[in-house]
Amino acid sequence: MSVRIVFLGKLADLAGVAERDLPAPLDWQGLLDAVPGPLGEAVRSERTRIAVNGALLADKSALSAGEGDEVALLPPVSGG
Amino acid sequence: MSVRIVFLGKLADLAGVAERDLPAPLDWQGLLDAVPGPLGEAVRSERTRIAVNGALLADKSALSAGEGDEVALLPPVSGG
Amino acid sequence: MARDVRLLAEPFNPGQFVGPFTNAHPGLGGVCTFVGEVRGGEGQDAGVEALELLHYPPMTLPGMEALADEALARFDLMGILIIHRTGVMRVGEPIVLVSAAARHRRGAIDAVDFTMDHLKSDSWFWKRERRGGQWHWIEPREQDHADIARWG
Amino acid sequence: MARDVRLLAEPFNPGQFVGPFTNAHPGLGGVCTFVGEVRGGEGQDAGVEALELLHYPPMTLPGMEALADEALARFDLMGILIIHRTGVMRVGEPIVLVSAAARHRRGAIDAVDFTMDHLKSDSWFWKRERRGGQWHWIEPREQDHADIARWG
Repeated sequence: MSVRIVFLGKLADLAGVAERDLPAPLDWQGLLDAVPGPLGEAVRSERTRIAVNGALLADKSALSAGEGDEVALLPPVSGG
Repeated sequence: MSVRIVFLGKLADLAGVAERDLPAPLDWQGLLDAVPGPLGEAVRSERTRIAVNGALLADKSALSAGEGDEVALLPPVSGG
Repeated sequence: MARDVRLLAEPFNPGQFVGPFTNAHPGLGGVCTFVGEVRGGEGQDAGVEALELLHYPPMTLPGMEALADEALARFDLMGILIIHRTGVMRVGEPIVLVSAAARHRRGAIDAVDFTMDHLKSDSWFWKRERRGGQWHWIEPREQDHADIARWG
Repeated sequence: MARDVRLLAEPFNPGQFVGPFTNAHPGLGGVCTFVGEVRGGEGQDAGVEALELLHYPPMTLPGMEALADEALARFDLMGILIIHRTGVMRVGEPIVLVSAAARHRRGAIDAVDFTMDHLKSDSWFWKRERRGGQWHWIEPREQDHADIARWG
């Protein structure tokens, strides 16, 4: 079992994949360690939100995901 | 030849007819003389407008219709 | 086809007009449409059996055409469609349809809002409704003046 | 049927949804509908070959349903219909449809305006467009924030 990371929008381009599994448990520092370079910068951006199992985190640095959780990395939506 | 008077909306009920011919030429006093009672009151009301051949009069007391003209008496529209 | 304004004496299906209107404006970003129907069933509308809309041909359609031109000048539109019924209608029948096509949604939505307010308050229609077999004229509403005042 | 919210992965014909939605609300006074299409042809849209809309299933549809509930609570509606495309679309294809049915036109028009502003700015969709065979992500626009701010 592990944590499923889902990259949305252009984050998927930066990651080179749409999804990736990381070992559980996973916290904010663990996530950053797993996404170096431009992808890491995009994840750190204050405009990128994080949701766990479909629920937005108010403070993404409080990320705490366990086995079987799905962590979505959400860049700004495109608007209209 | 004469002037055709067209009664719109509830003015047609008050007049008992939708249209009526009056002798030409016709001015404001001539029109009032031809529409006594409640119909006359409605025609005098500041909310009733008059058009000659489809063109609204800014001042209905300036009515001056000749042979073949059509004079429309327009009560307030019903709105929405 | 920038302007299409019609008075119809018979029932109509809004989709028959909105589809071709949309297709006539390739490259558009959006179409906003309002369809008004004869309301029935509740409160002040309970017991309405029919509605009759009377118009004055020398002025009603020309007035609607002038309103369409005003909307085209005021908003950034590709086209506008205005259809209004006349005659006797039953509850549930469409009375009025306004569609505006534009490259951006704000213009289309605002144009429909503007045109409906002015159609309702400024156009040469007189309405009466039948209740219990009797026809009653519908008087102007204060709300109509407030609606028009929104547009300055 | 007060709320009907759908994500569609295939092209749709707006009339197929608006007709039944209208008929499902007897007694209504009006229906306002906005249909947004993939814009093409001019200015910044020249050369667009296709648009792709990506979504995130655990959040996109639930977010649209919450928006529909907010519109129902805020305006005096009988019902609301929201349809949004996902996937690859070509110029001229409908992307989004919002219909609101109400007893009075103001509520229907305002609800469509509100819902479109929030769908565009707040919903979980990511767009990219293809020009010259290359896909480009579409960034948020300042205008979207201004649109949302209108609703206080």
